[in-house]
Amino acid sequence: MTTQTAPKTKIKIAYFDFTSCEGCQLNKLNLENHILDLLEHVEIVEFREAMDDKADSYDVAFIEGSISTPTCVERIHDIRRRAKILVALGSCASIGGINAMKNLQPIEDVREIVYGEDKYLFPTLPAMPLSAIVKVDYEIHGCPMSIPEFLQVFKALAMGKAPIKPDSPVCVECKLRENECLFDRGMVCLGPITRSGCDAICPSFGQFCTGCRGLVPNPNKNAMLDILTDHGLSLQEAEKRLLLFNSYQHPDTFK
Amino acid sequence: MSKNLDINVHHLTRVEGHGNIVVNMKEGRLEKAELQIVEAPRYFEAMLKGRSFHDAAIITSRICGICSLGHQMTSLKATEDALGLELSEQTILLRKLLVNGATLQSNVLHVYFLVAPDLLNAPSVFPLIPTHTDVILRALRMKRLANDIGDIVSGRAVHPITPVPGGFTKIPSVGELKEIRRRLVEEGIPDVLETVKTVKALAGGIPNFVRETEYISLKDKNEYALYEGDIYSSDTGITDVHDYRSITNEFVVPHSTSKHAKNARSSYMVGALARWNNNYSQLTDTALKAAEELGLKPDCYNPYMNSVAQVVECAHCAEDSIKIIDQLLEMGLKDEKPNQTPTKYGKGTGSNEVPRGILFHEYEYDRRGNIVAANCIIPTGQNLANIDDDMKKLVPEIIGKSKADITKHLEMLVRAYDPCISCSVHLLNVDFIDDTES
Amino acid sequence: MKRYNLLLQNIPDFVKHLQAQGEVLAPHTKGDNSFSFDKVTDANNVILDYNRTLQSIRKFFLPPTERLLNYSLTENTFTKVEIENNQRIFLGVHSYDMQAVLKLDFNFSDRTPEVNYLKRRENCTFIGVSFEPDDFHFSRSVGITVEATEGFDIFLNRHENGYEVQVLTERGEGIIKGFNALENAPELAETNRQFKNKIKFNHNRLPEVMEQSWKSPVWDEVAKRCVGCGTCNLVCPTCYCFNVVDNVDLSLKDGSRDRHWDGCMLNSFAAVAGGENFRETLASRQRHRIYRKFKYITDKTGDPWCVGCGRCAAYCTADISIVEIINQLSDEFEQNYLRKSAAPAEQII
Amino acid sequence: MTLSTQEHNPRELYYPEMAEITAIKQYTELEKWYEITLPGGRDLEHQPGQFAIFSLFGIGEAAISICSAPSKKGAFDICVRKVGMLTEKLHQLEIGQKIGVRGPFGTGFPVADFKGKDILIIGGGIGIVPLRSLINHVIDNRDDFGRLVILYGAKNPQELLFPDELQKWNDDPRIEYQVTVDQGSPEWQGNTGVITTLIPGLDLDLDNTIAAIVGPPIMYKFVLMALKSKRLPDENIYMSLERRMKCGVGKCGHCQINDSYVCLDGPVYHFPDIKNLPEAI
Ligand SMILES: Cc1cc2nc3c(=O)[nH]c(=O)nc-3n(C[C@H](O)[C@H](O)[C@H](O)COP(=O)(O)OP(=O)(O)OC[C@H]3O[C@@H](n4cnc5c(N)ncnc54)[C@H](O)[C@@H]3O)c2cc1C
Ligand code: SF4
Ligand code: SF4
Ligand code: SF4
Repeated sequence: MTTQTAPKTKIKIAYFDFTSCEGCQLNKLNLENHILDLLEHVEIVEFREAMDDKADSYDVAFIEGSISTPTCVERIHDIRRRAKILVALGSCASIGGINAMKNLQPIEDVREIVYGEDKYLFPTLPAMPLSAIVKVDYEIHGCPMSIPEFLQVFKALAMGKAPIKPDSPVCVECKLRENECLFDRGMVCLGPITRSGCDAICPSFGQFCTGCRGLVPNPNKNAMLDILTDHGLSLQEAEKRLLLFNSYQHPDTFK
Repeated sequence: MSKNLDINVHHLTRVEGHGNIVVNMKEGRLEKAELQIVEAPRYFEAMLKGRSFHDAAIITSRICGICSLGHQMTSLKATEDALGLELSEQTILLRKLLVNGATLQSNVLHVYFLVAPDLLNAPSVFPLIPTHTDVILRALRMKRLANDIGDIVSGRAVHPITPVPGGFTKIPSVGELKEIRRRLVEEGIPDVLETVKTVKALAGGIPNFVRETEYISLKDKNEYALYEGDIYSSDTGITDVHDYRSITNEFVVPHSTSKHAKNARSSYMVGALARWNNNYSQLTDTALKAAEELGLKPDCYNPYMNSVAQVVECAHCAEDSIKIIDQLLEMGLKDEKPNQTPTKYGKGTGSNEVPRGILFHEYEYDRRGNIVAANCIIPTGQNLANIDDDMKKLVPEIIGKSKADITKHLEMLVRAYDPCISCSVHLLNVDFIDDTES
Repeated sequence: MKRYNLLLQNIPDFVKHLQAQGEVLAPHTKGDNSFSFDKVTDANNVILDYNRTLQSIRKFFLPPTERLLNYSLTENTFTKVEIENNQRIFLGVHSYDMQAVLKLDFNFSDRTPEVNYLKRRENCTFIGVSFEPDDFHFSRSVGITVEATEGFDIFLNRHENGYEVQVLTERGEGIIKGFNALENAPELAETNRQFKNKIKFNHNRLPEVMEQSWKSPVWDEVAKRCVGCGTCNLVCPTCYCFNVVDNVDLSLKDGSRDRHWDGCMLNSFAAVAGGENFRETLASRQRHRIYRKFKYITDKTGDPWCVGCGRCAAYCTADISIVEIINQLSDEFEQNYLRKSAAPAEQII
Repeated sequence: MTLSTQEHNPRELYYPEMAEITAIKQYTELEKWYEITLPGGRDLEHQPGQFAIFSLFGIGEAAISICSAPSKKGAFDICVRKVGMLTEKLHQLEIGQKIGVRGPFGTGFPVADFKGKDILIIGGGIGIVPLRSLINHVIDNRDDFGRLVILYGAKNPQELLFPDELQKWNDDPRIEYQVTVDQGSPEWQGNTGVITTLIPGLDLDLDNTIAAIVGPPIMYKFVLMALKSKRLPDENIYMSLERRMKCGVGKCGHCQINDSYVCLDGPVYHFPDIKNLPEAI
């Protein structure tokens, strides 16, 4: 009997990168144990970091990095036109991530701090997630993108179904793993309002959640700030911690 | 011989980040030979301002996913220097183990997936999977092992989790370390030896090009310097890490979003070849044997040999990791908490050898432990001027070749440096501009 | 009932005696300040003196993630999953956690008895241990004393030099047989440990309080502080809601249908496709959580479905205390309903 | 204390039975009708209003109402709206392929108690699906019941389900059938307006009329108000509710409405039983 839910043909995929550390791509290359299995289901048609080829169209484009220059804007429109499904890979692409921290300061100051009087040589825009410019079909969160989530989305796409989008907070995964809560170890953690899907990897390794996967839908930010200040941060420090990866969502970023 | 040449490699592939190679020759006179860095600027120094010392390494590790461990280590060292945080011996050993793992990982990735296709005339590693399955599986196995060192000790090889100012948030278990040791002995070392054979077989494809330059790296009295040491220049000798600015002398050039650097000459080189030239005698025996096998000799002035030096370092890192694990097991692992109580506030500098060369971070902290000023100097940035100088010497030497050949030579040259463009902002592209009959 | 005396120094031997008869699960230290029930590998690591484990022993009957069935996508067939029911001895269980297991027994055998849970409950022996109530425990307020022995086969009641061993069932006798380092002991004086944390009203009045609390402002007040992290659900020993997801292997040939713990405090717990969310606000979710513990099942069984372990408060990231919520609702009830009917306060408490 | 579980008669609740798709019709862009045959043509033995849980391996499960009457033998029908993962994949299946079935679950309409009564069907959108089972039951046992009044509302004419049957209902002299759409189209000649606009004009024998209501969540409030103003007694009203559902057997907790489980106590509810449940409507 033929398979009803398994894929029938290889899907064509392409990888692109914008302003980012390329850690998500690398993280993907780090799928050593899985990479040959993955290649069973896909044909990689474009991937600048690993190969010379270029392609005209793709079933799925995986895109890493934020939009932060006028050239980025042109390129992402072009990719969107060629891609049936566009997936944002990692925090930079899905929520602006670390890059968006620069948006918190007036852009001229930022350029001055880094390039001094030569600042006018390099044009820059506020750092934005892809969704600020084009329609994004799915997002894989995390900095770097979480491998379990990548595999989950990848498998769903290969099977032609919509991936599940995790919308509960990291605390849930912490509880499923029976981790000691970091607040009980005197640390402060963003897990309560950060989107899960990473398997609570940071708390499981004793480090606080930095919020790299973005916030859950309808986060109770004020309650979170109260928690952080109750645990010793000043309000300013608490906000800064919250903004580490989530500056793009902050109302002050486009002053 | 064509008198006019115009090469323009836009967004060079198989390097990390975005860069263009632009070479422009008019009537036999080289007008331009440069690596343009077009990566979007990221402004990390500005982002760091006002952040807590807990966040500094979290942020700077995001400068680059490939060198994330290197940035993290350097950042932690700068913070610890500034805040006067003492480290335990265990912490230092675990960090050295991590640095070995990251170097091994990065060198394997570069040699197998980015350089090897050039030597085999393939556009990427993917077509090699069916034809060279064993080699690819070996490369994947080595990368997995190297990454597992990262996963076990630091929680995650990319953007590591557990290393924090003053120590680690979680210590690996004895069982995990023993398992890594077993794999290093049973797969790691044999795979490295096989790698040496593979690379030796391909070494004929490495261009023979020589240009003497200044080599800068860390140097330590006790060991092959990757994590600890002073700055050493083959021209000017030892300099204290705190005086790094006297060595790097950064300057902005219009064709690069990444700053350039120079010391005694118009340019200098950092990375595996610089480390080899400066510190080869401190490598492990297996590494030295590998070097001999591969024909890498001290004071090697061929930048293409950087990839070979990386292979030699793979042997060193694997062997040295076994030593470190033995030392840790002998000491007995302690469940230590990180030391995060500052004894002072002020300026601090950290330096580390990352796969692509020497890296510097410098921070200044206020009395609440928040950053007032920050500066990061990245290896690829330091190499850029040297790459331009290499191209200037190389192009006239190979001008008789076809344009495609010249382009390939240039691309290979840039790749040999294993440039990390995200680091330097994100870089690379060769632009040939050719308006001759050729 | 037989009583013996077990000296502290003989505990490791006692654990070894148990290990000879089955898998022993007991509290161990976890992290800096926490405890967890785990399989005993070294008798010396068992901790009998602990405040509470992060997760109760429900995790052994309703695992955090559990495979419901395996399937083949290529064949479009499934295979059943074997459910383990080997001999297990739970050592060092507190009375409230035992009560929670009895409650889950009810939930999983009521109306549609579920083999997955029930089979895992076979062949279990429970050895209880007393505890010193801390700031969060309030089991007394829901009718469970420290020394409550219901459900246990053996109960260890702590005294100065060791434990008074109460052998409560035949199974308990069987387990203890052959362990010689026990002394016969006279009955301990009634200990009846005191709780600092208390619900104001007798628990049998709480359904009545809840009856009047649907529109209470307390829900909104709590919702302001709550981040909706679901911790309170996920650590509660009487919570058992779950989600089911299909997971496939990377080969895309085989997979499994798995269930994992879920919680009614979480965003999409009551959301359906199309966007309707039947419990959209944190206030309505808080109310549902509390009603699950003190009204809905209670109306049917007569018992509170909270066992007073204090976990939801102890681990709440926002320091929200269930006892405070109940007491605020009770205060409100007292003011709005009882004062009016002028009933003397003593009768209520 | 070990539990002697045998006395509880524990059951394997989560294993589906593999059934075959034996017929498919596409009604609208989003809705498809399927005939499903259990192994050996065994009857599902459901009551009108009950549902089953359908599954595809690798995709998941979903609760779907049975829309054929129990009198249909050897197979049963469902009608599925494509809204997400499972329903989307289900729409791609073809005749002869197999899907997993668990059930039937939940309460049905107590048709035995309806004998001799007038039946008023009020279906909004996809709510007509579970009602079709009841309608067909009444049609198949026509003499057991009084009047059969069907009010059916949809967003627009293209979304009307069971088009062939609608025509039959319309033509059958013993069925009083009225249909309305929220938004008409140029070809549409019938009523436009929400379904509640059809209620005031009804002439009902109040004590002898049973109303069965199924529709989207917001419809209930308005229909109930309209029926209340007609003075139809609450005891004569039945409705079917929908909630998120993961197990279908009263364990997973998702479908709870206050203390009631839709999968066990519903989906068909007698209105008096839920009118005091604040979360119900
Ligand atoms: C008693 C009952 C009878 C139903 N009868 C029918 C019917 O006859 N025809 C029909 O087309 N639909 C019916 N539904 C709705 C149907 O169950 C959902 O549309 C379906 O679950 C969506 O699944 P999905 O995987 O395609 O959607 P997705 O969007 O991929 O999944 C939606 C998520 O919500 C969950 N969910 C659980 N219950 C529901 C629910 N009731 N509605 C929406 N999402 C839900 C799903 O499991 C999943 O997690 C009925 C629902 C119930 C409760
Ligand atoms: S450690 Fe962080 S993520 Fe984990 S439970 Fe505590 S607050 Fe939540
Ligand atoms: S644990 Fe606390 S903050 Fe989290 S959902 Fe429960 S009450 Fe809200
Ligand atoms: S509601 Fe809170 S106190 Fe009560 S049993 Fe659950 S976790 Fe324990």
